[in-house]
Amino acid sequence: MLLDVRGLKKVYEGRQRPVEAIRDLTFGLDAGDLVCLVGPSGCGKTTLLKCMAGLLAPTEGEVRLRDKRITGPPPGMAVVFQEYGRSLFPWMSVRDNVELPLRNKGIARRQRQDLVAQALAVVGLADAHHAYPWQLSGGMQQRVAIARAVAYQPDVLLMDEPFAAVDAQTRADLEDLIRDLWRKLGVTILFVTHDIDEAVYLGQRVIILSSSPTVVREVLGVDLPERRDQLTTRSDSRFTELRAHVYAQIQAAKRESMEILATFGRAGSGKSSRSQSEAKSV
Amino acid sequence: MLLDVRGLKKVYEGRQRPVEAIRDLTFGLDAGDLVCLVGPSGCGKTTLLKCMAGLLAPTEGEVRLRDKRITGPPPGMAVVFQEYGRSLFPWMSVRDNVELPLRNKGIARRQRQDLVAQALAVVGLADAHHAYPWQLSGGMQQRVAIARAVAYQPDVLLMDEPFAAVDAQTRADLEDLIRDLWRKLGVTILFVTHDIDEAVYLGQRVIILSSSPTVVREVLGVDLPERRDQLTTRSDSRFTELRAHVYAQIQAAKRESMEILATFGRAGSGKSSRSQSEAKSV
Amino acid sequence: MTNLLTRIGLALALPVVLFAAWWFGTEGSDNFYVPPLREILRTFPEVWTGERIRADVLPSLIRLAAGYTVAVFAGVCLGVLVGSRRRVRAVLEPVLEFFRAIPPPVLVPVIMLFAGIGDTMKVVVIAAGCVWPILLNTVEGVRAVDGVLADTCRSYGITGPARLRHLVLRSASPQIAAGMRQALSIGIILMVISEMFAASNGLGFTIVQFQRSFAIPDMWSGILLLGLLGLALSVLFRLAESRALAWYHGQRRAQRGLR
Amino acid sequence: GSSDSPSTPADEGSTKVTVGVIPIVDVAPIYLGKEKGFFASRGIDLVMESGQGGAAIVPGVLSGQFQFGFSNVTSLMIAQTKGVPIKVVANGVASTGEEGADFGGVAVRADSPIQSAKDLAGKKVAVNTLQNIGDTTVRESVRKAGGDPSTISFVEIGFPQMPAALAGGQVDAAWVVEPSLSVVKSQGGRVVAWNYVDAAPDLTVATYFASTKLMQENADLVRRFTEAMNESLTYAAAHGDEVRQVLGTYTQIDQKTRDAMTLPQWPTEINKASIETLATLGKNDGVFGDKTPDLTALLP
Amino acid sequence: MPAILGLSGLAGLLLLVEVLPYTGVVSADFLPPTHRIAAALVDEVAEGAFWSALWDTLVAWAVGLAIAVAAGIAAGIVIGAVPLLRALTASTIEFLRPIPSVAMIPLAVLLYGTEIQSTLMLVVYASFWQVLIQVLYGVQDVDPVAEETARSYGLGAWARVRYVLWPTALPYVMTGVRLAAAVALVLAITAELVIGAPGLGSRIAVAQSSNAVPNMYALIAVTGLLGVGINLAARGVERLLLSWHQSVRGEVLV
Ligand SMILES: Nc1ncnc2c1ncn2[C@@H]1O[C@H](COP(=O)(O)OP(=O)(O)OP(=O)(O)O)[C@@H](O)[C@H]1O
Ligand SMILES: Nc1ncnc2c1ncn2[C@@H]1O[C@H](COP(=O)(O)OP(=O)(O)OP(=O)(O)O)[C@@H](O)[C@H]1O
Ligand SMILES: [Mg+2]
Ligand SMILES: [Mg+2]
Repeated sequence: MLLDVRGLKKVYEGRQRPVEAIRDLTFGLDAGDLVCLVGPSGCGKTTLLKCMAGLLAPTEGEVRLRDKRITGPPPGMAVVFQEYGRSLFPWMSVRDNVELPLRNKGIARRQRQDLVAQALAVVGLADAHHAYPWQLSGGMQQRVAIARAVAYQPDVLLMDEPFAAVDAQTRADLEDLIRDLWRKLGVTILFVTHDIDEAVYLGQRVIILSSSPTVVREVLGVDLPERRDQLTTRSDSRFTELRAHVYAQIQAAKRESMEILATFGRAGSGKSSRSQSEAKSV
Repeated sequence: MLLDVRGLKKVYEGRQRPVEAIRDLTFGLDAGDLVCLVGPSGCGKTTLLKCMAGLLAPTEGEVRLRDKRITGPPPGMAVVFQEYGRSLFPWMSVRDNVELPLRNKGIARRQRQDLVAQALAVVGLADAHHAYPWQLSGGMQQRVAIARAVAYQPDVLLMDEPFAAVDAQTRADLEDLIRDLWRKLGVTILFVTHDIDEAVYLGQRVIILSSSPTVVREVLGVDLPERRDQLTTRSDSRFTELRAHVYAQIQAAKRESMEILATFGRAGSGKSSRSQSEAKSV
Repeated sequence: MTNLLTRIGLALALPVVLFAAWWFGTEGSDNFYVPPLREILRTFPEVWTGERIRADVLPSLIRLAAGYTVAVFAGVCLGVLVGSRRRVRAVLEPVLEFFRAIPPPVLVPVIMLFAGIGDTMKVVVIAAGCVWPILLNTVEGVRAVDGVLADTCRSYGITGPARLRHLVLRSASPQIAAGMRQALSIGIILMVISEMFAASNGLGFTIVQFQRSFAIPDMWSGILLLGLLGLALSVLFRLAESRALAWYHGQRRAQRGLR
Repeated sequence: GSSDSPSTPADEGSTKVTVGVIPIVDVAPIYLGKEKGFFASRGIDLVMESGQGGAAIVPGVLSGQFQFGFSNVTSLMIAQTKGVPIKVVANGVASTGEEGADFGGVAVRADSPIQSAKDLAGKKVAVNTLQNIGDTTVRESVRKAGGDPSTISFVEIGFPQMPAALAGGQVDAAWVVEPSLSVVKSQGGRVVAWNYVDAAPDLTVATYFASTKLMQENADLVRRFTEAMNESLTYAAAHGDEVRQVLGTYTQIDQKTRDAMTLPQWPTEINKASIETLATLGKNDGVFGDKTPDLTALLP
Repeated sequence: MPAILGLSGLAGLLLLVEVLPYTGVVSADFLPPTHRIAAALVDEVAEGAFWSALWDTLVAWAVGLAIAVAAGIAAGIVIGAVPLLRALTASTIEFLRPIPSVAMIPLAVLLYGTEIQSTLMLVVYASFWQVLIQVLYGVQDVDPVAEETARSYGLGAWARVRYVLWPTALPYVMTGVRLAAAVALVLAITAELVIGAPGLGSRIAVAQSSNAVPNMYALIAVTGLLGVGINLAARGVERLLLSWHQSVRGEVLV
């Protein structure tokens, strides 16, 4: 087991009452796994990722990498943050943003430049080298963050909704890119997404989280063929089945804790808020 | 015609060479329209929205609202920004963030509180009133931004990928919420999205933009029944047709200008970057 | 080109109005300490001859440059340390605040005990005064480094000097620039104050001598020169800043669409 | 013309009069005189404001914030040559005129090779203000002792800092006045030149002055102030122990130093001859630029 | 905990001053050891005149600072928010800023004598610029996305200042106020020292010219401690007003 999450619990202590983001999570990733993580918004996916990246100390439990407890960011791990815009350095050009971690890794200049150019070309930003991140569109920024992670050639890659801001076509291309990377380089990938199709298309397994207080609801093995393809895989009947299953699970997860949203989202904005919170507490 | 975009062109003048974000866009929205806008990443959707909101001065052409040229943000228009995180004020609680525009509109205290509570409940954040935005997950932040726009009760609502960070189920709920708002209050809505299903499910029309230099590629009327429903509508064969059509259009749009990405995205990271840019210039 | 011209025009408009007001306001003045501006302008070229500039202004400027450099260096180093380590801040802040509140005129004699009465003392005085705005702003800038960026650096193993150089200093640089800009004028003021003690040349010394010897128009011409010096240095500073912070100003400008 | 300056005659109650002084030994008589009621009896309600030298006091006098001020003679002559409308109204303080027993002199460290005023040539000497009474009189001392005064390099250091500067070797010699002189002596310092004594016998060092405007508009007040001041000076000259006592009220000089220090002289007469000498010395040293002070306009 | 650490810093300083004279670096005559300064401080504190001097200084400081901060913030926001004004005033501000308050002493005395106004004039002149420049930089730091959000929701000029510009500039303003607070104290004391207006400064001047060295250091120490107190207060206000800011919230979590 490469990455091992054991009895993880995270409570944010704030000025106000503490927020229990994660109650109890236990799961593992073998070397070379590609696992997708889905769960309702606010259920603690980002929190989990940060704990696994060694950026956040768990309240209870632990994360182990190669059987060593993670206490700080381990080497060889790359993270693509959900807040892609804020994770790029506004004072550096796109190229420098991608190059910085490599420079830090001690890679020679020539090779670095090749890696950067390649990574940027691969995400479709071959002509944006000299732009600053804030001169790019949201989707382009996100792709820079992806390029940075790809160029870094990590052993473990954690991605937090990395394709949220790109268009359908680019998304499909990037999905294939990720699977390609994974197959060729044997990277271990944990991939957070909201897109159920994407989760099923990409992953060997899909971990479905419950809504807050968060536990693992189900770990679903994806028994689709190894070689996947946007057209054939997605029209596969097994794919449709899996997808429906995941959807139902998430729906159920949300239903359990958030009956109200569903009712109100449909019914429009009729009643006063008082009655809603009452409804909830019932 | 309520909103009229005429010969719009926008060039970003920078220290480096100028970037032509939009070449020439002409289209219109009638009062009570719900139009979805799709296009490749970086094609200028955000730029267009900002021009329409009076936040960015066009280089050429103009945007007219009720036959008056827009030179600054017009009253009664609400915008949900793509950079949802940064569009929330970190110094205000969630409630204050939603309430601020209302206070400014001169709505009485009681009614304001009702509106805020209702809007937050509707997006599933009934219990986050007192949290600060930076204490929320990405999806929750995005929903606060949506709640703010909803509570504002605008005549015109511009939304820039508003559901990018929320899970599938919430997304479905929010889609229904938007259609509900639109049918009940007669708001005019322009909705930017990358999700093609979403565009077809939501819109009366879908405007498909070409990739940069940007023009309107197609305006597609969505001839689905007025009453839509997540289950039945999405399994409608007409829906599948429309969605395939839009997908093909976007694919074509991207192909035209970005052959390379497709090839490289699939082929993985084999060749050096030099050869790629050569490939492009050919 | 026209852009540049309008900018120069705008920059000159208010000073011209103020100088006109000064000129006409003091035209018939018989107050000994408020001579007519005409008188001041007449003495200006007589007082600030080439020889004076070489003998008084230049040494002052050199001391100013030395003191300012020391202050920038010390302020940024200490600021990064104090800003990024909460413990260190808790220990050092009261001591620093203690010294910050002591006026230079009473501090100078104490500094003289350690640094003698030569140029070293004056440089130390200038540095000791300039360091505060730089220090405070650096501390605040370092404390305000964006959490997501900090996480990004940590997860890519960018630590130590690389983190300092690529993250901390860059992200705090707008605020450090604010501090450096404050410090510039404070440096000029302290240059004057330091030359009130144990000096035998310098711009401040000359102005104080004029004041003591009741050469009031000469004194005013010196004050005028100080103002011009401040203006010139700030223009230089702006140029440097707009280069160093191009990303920052560009970002703000680019995203501020209209106008 | 009309003015808002105090013009109440003596018999109509007292006039409030503000005097700008430097809080040093020299102005002890005015504090003593106030204590003894010499001013009150002449209808003057005296208030002392302390400033640090001419830069703070002269503008106050000119603007009418102070009615009278205290300043050394050289500064007043400089002001006069620059056309500052002021006039001396009473004597302030004078040198004792005694070699070895004056209230100010040029001191060196105990181990200094400097033995006499002549040896000061080519050395670094501290004075409180450049181009003023200190350096002109020190030059005269050196000149009289047969040295070359032009080779001395003067640096400006406040009296209170001189003992430290001397002890620290930052200057070779320092022109110090009481009470700092006592401090230097207590550390074993030697006085090698008595510059006031060398400059002129019974040198008038400082005086009280007023603006010419006040002299015209309220001659009576000026007259009363001068009378009271003279009475105070006389009393102070005769009652050294009371002077040492009153010093404790407006300075923080400790008892020991107060008892040990040399007091200056407080004659009522202004020594015109000595001031002329100072004027000549100052002129030779270029203190007045290319002008010559007009003593008849300055002195009463 | 931070209080203890802070005290340990100051204690270190006291210890250093205590031992310094024994090392021979300076003579005890010129920098007396801590215990003698402390003894002098006890003497000072026993005197009524000390307290009235302290009061005078504090009044001049507080009034001067209040004026400077109010004027600096108002001017800074107006100038910062209107680009034209900014362009118009830039050169004048840069011209006036480096003019030392000490050079204005004759002018102040001329106008107000040794009244509190002349101290105030110097205090306000010096500390005004500190606040102004900080506010100008703060206004410039407004996040464009936040600003655009406010504009698109039709927030007027005043509402934008109140709800967007002000909170963004607040961290800068706090630094400006902390800078100005110390500068105001420095100038209040310097003015008293040179002009002789009543207050701690003129007491320091008297102690200096009387060669009462321990008393002088005692008074200087009081000045420094005032500074420490002022900073403590400023930090308290900051924790209250800026709890949302990265610099404050970052510290609670990690
Ligand atoms: N800094 C914080 N302080 C307090 N609570 C926090 C903080 N960060 C996150 N939370 C809370 O922890 C919970 C989980 O947040 P997290 O960001 O991990 O969710 P997520 O699964 O990533 O959601 P999304 O899909 O919307 O991004 C949320 O309820 C959120 O409000
Ligand atoms: N401030 C700027 N300066 C220079 N170029 C810019 C700036 N903002 C955007 N651009 C360029 O304009 C083009 C369009 O950007 P825009 O943000 O409108 O795209 P978009 O359609 O919203 O993309 P996405 O779907 O990725 O958000 C991009 O090529 C981008 O690089
Ligand atoms: Mg998240
Ligand atoms: Mg966009």
